[in-house]
Amino acid sequence: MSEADLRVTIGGLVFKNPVLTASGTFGYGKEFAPYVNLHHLGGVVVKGISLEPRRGNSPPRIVETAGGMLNAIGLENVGLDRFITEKMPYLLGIGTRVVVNILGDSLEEYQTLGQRLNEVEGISALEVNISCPNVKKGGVAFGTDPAMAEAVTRAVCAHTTLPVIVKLSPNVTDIAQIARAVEAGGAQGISLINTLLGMAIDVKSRRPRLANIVGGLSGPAIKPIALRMVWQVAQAVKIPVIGIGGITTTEDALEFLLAGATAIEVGTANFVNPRASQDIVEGLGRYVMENKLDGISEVIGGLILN
Amino acid sequence: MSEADLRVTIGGLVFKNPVLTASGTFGYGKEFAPYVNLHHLGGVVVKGISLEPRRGNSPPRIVETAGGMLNAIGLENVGLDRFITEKMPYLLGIGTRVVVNILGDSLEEYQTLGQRLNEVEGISALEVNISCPNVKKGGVAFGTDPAMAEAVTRAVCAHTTLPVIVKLSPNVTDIAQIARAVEAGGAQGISLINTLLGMAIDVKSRRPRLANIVGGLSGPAIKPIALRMVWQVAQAVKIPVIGIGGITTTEDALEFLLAGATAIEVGTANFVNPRASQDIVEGLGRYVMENKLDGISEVIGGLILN
Amino acid sequence: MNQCEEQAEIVRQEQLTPDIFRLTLTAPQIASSARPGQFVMVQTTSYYDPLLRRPLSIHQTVADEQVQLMYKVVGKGTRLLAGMTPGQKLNLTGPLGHGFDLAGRQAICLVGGGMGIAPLYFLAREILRTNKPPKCVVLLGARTAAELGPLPRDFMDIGITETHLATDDASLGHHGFVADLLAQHLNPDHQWTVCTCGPHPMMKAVVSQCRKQGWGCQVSLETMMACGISACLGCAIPPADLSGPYLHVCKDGPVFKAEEVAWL
Amino acid sequence: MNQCEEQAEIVRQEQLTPDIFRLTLTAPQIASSARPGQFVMVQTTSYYDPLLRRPLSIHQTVADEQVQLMYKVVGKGTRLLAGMTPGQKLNLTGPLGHGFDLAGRQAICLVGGGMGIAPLYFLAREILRTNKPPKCVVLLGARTAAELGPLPRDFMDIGITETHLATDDASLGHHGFVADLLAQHLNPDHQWTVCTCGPHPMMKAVVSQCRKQGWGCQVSLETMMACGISACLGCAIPPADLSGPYLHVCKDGPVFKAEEVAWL
Ligand SMILES: Cc1cc2nc3c(=O)[nH]c(=O)nc-3n(C[C@H](O)[C@H](O)[C@H](O)COP(=O)(O)OP(=O)(O)OC[C@H]3O[C@@H](n4cnc5c(N)ncnc54)[C@H](O)[C@@H]3O)c2cc1C
Ligand SMILES: Cc1cc2nc3c(=O)[nH]c(=O)nc-3n(C[C@H](O)[C@H](O)[C@H](O)COP(=O)(O)OP(=O)(O)OC[C@H]3O[C@@H](n4cnc5c(N)ncnc54)[C@H](O)[C@@H]3O)c2cc1C
Ligand SMILES: Cc1cc2nc3c(=O)[nH]c(=O)nc-3n(C[C@H](O)[C@H](O)[C@H](O)COP(=O)(O)O)c2cc1C
Ligand SMILES: Cc1cc2nc3c(=O)[nH]c(=O)nc-3n(C[C@H](O)[C@H](O)[C@H](O)COP(=O)(O)O)c2cc1C
Ligand code: FES
Ligand code: FES
Repeated sequence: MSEADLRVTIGGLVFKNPVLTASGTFGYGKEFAPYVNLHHLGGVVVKGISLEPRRGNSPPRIVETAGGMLNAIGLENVGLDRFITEKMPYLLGIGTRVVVNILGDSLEEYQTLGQRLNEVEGISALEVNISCPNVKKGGVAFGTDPAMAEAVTRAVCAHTTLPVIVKLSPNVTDIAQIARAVEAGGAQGISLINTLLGMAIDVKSRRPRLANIVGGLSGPAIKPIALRMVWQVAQAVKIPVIGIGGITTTEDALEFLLAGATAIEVGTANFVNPRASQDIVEGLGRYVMENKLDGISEVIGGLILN
Repeated sequence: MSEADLRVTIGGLVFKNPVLTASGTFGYGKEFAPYVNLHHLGGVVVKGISLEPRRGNSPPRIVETAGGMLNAIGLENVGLDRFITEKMPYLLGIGTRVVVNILGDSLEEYQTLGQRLNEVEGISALEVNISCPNVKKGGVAFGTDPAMAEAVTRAVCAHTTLPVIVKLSPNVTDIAQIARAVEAGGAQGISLINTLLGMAIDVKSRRPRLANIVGGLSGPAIKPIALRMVWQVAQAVKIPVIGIGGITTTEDALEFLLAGATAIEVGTANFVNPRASQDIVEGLGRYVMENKLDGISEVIGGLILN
Repeated sequence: MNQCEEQAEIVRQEQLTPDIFRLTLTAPQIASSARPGQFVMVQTTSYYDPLLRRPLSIHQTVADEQVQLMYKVVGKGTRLLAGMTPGQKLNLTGPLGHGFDLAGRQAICLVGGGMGIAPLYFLAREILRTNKPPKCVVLLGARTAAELGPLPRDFMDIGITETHLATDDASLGHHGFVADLLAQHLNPDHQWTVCTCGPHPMMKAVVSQCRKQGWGCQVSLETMMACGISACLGCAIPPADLSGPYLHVCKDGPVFKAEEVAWL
Repeated sequence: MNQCEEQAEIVRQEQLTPDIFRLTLTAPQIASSARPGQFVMVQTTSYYDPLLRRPLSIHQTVADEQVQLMYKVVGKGTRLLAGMTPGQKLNLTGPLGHGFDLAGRQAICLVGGGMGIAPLYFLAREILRTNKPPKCVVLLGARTAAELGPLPRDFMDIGITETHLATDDASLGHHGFVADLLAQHLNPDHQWTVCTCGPHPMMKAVVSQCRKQGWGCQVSLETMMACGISACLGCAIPPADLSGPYLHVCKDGPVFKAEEVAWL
């Protein structure tokens, strides 16, 4: 075989490689077309979509921190209708799997999103954001309580035939417990982590640096926490896990795969190096060839303990 | 007045300034004598002490991460007896307040530590570590459950007349809830955060980089999370809060004070710049003078929201 | 879509004032498609601190080959830039955003304050090259003469004879705000198009005068940016209609018509 | 307690091989109190990545004024060091740990592999200066000749005539392990003191031979270090008695008697 076999399977779907892009860090795909051959990626996860368009939070919305950044975008998005009419046509032609990240304020909204997107051509899977810490009524409650997390999973699964990946919040005491609840609710995959709740203060003005006061921490700074949680969740559930959090290099991706992730998502790194996702696809290919592996699946869960 | 008034009060004790050193990052004080005028500091918090000496975890115990480090020291310490006979004599002469960090595997151990240290001359306060994630039987259970956190606080308070500061674990869903429990248990102060549970994998060997598999993340990387939690806790309780997590510069310290901390502890920064704690004392002094404040207490909780 | 990522080699690093530098880079792809008002995102280090790229306006392109940036050292990223030397490589993405729109204008006035002058030089050169307008006035402001460094001369050298200056400390030109110069130097009989870039209060004052006079005004805005390519939605600013959807500086700007944005 | 923090100015940066460098710094406080086998913690950047200081052995002190470090570029920190130029400042803490103990020794043999040779040069010079032992043999090993660079010559130049070499690829000296040279060059009739620093397997082989011969052996060990000053307890290694309290390389070492530590 002259090319590395990077295929992985999640929810019955074969992804050509385990490298996806994280919601909210890759726009609707098109923004990265000048930098990345989108069809080289395993998949694109689009910015979180709600039923109605959202304005998002007041600026300032972002601030850099040591090895990371805080964001309080507040889930600004074009809403379901415009997503379908304005964004999907382009996504249909990118030559890789499209995963739609969804968010809602109520079980009903999640249900409706599952139902409506079920009928849209070109969508491979849904990623259910139960974790975004930015919107007061939103994700937090669902993502931090096992019963609610299970309920929202069940609600979406009941209304769609698409594979459902549930994306977890790291702001919890016991991530494995939430993961098991979501698995019980019928999820076909689990992705984690979303951002960690953080804060920064401008000493000169004595004000928070984000208008929203708090925001979500992402980037290399959080990688150790994300990796630990992915490892815990991979041991706790049988469904595939997608690792997210600070992944910037091929080595980072391999760490998550070794810890038990079937795939990974590249987030903040896209801002630093817009080619990051493609670089990692190529790096994994080289790794498989150099180590004479049958395929990348040999790496998954390959952590040696003792 | 020609010198800045940096005094703060915790548990009825006046500290000459709000800059302490974090447990486990400053040895038993003496190690930093070549670099810092110890009597310039607000206080020294010593490495966590248990009833019996502890060997700690197998090496490797530390690994650097982006903007931070993971440690799995495993609470290695000389034990109570040797602490009293070998370490206290030096600490008696350092000219600043000595806070003893304690840890135990059971309520009884915490009680005994409180009782025994009560009789030792030269100790200003106890800091109760209910949060260290490194030892399996240890802190985790106490620090992540409000009822247990309250119980251990009550146990220590009942057996000592020293002011009791309880140090919280950040690996929880609702830090304010734990803080309120600890306040209800009788704590005279709360310090936070201890380290965040993390992990790192060596891709070449496919093994965890720490023999203990997981370890505690500290350093600038965690500062945004720590600051958010300190802000939440300062709003949730009436007792003084001590901010910890990634504090490296005077600006960092001011952020925590503005968020509501009465004092701060410098941790990992001591490794990077052994003079960090003293530099911050001097920086706060300049800040008070330059801004013509009556004292540093004017800064505490001075965050402006709107 | 002419955006690209380019590994640009540093040709020259000039220190114009104690904290203002001009960096010349070989970046033919960006140089050949950049328009005045556009910017690049510069990766200042291969380490993780500082993590994000830094937005810098294109100060000038040279012969479709080189890109010039002018920057002030204000923090970590710009300090790293200032330490770089010819021969080193810098990763740029660009050209980004959309620039000034000058199709068919007659009387043009450029108003720059501090580092806001950076993109105006590129604009002035383009104007002279393409529009040859009957009038082109440049008004430059700074806190003190030293901050302007060689800039006033640069504008005059390319043929902007009407270059007027203002400094807060009277060390050069008018003693006071650069916005004051509008009334002094722009003949109200003309229908001016004013292009401005600089500190927010300065631009606000310029916009307010243009509104009074009924002149067209284009403003180049700054915000914190994580991506620069419309992916993070971090660079939101409120629209003139305060309740409408946010504008995004990296995509809808950085140059806006003054009437599109809120002036709070 | 002679430890201190010193803002050291770079005097010279020499590239000995493609990835091995020698850095000379003005650091009089450290230079005047350092002993062979001690190390410094070097702050490689003022940014937060890489965050921690890096431990490097003292390769040589010059006239109680300068400190020389020899290092191999293996990662982020050493890469930053290699980019530094004379005139720049580097923050050092040191001298740290305790070094080799050579009081009253007769026949001394130094065995170095790879970068482990760095501290041995300081040691060799000290031996010649103070002990003037009847015998002093130096055995140096590396994967290939290029890795040794000018080191063999450096030892011979100071008067260690008995300098023997081994390379894994036979490009210089003995074809094989440096530990093999012990049997070849050390007369078993003498009571040797062997001081060794290098890769773990090499030191293990040296220790095993010394044990067989009943020779004293001192080893210089490496671990990950956060503080270097006995505060973090990160640099633990198991003691010979596996169940006893851990030893700490930065304080109890980096030089240990071979029989103090476990050889797993
Ligand atoms: C479209 C655009 C074009 C720009 N063009 C130029 C230019 O040509 N020349 C030039 O010198 N500068 C320009 N800037 C500003 C420049 O991006 C910042 O000065 C730079 O990013 C600061 O980086 P730093 O790491 O040195 O400072 P940091 O350490 O990041 O910050 C130092 C201080 O500057 C503030 N700051 C940082 N970034 C920004 C920002 N984007 N907007 C407002 N405040 C900020 C921080 O809050 C902090 O107080 C431009 C900004 C934008 C958005
Ligand atoms: C007491 C002591 C003295 C030393 N003296 C010298 C010397 O004189 N010359 C020299 O070249 N090197 C010496 N070293 C090793 C040197 O400290 C490391 O090579 C250096 O810290 C690597 O930093 P880096 O940022 O370049 O690499 P990193 O990016 O941190 O790491 C690169 C690789 O090296 C490994 N590594 C990093 N630090 C260490 C360490 N301390 N021990 C073992 N493996 C490590 C990492 O796990 C990684 O695989 C010494 C180490 C110690 C403890
Ligand atoms: C600017 C920004 C916007 C984000 N928006 C979303 C979102 O809409 N939905 C979501 O599930 N996660 C969102 N995230 C979280 C990321 O998808 C990812 O989980 C997180 O950033 C951690 O990964 P990273 O460290 O690689 O960035 C966003 C992150 C950032 C930085
Ligand atoms: C090497 C190391 C050892 C530590 N040991 C202890 C300890 O014994 N007891 C304790 O309560 N906290 C301990 N901590 C946690 C610190 O006191 C502090 O809470 C944490 O590191 C966060 O602060 P920082 O980011 O400033 O380091 C340790 C931290 C480090 C890095
Ligand atoms: S900077 Fe990311 S969308 Fe504008
Ligand atoms: S390196 Fe910190 S105790 Fe040795």
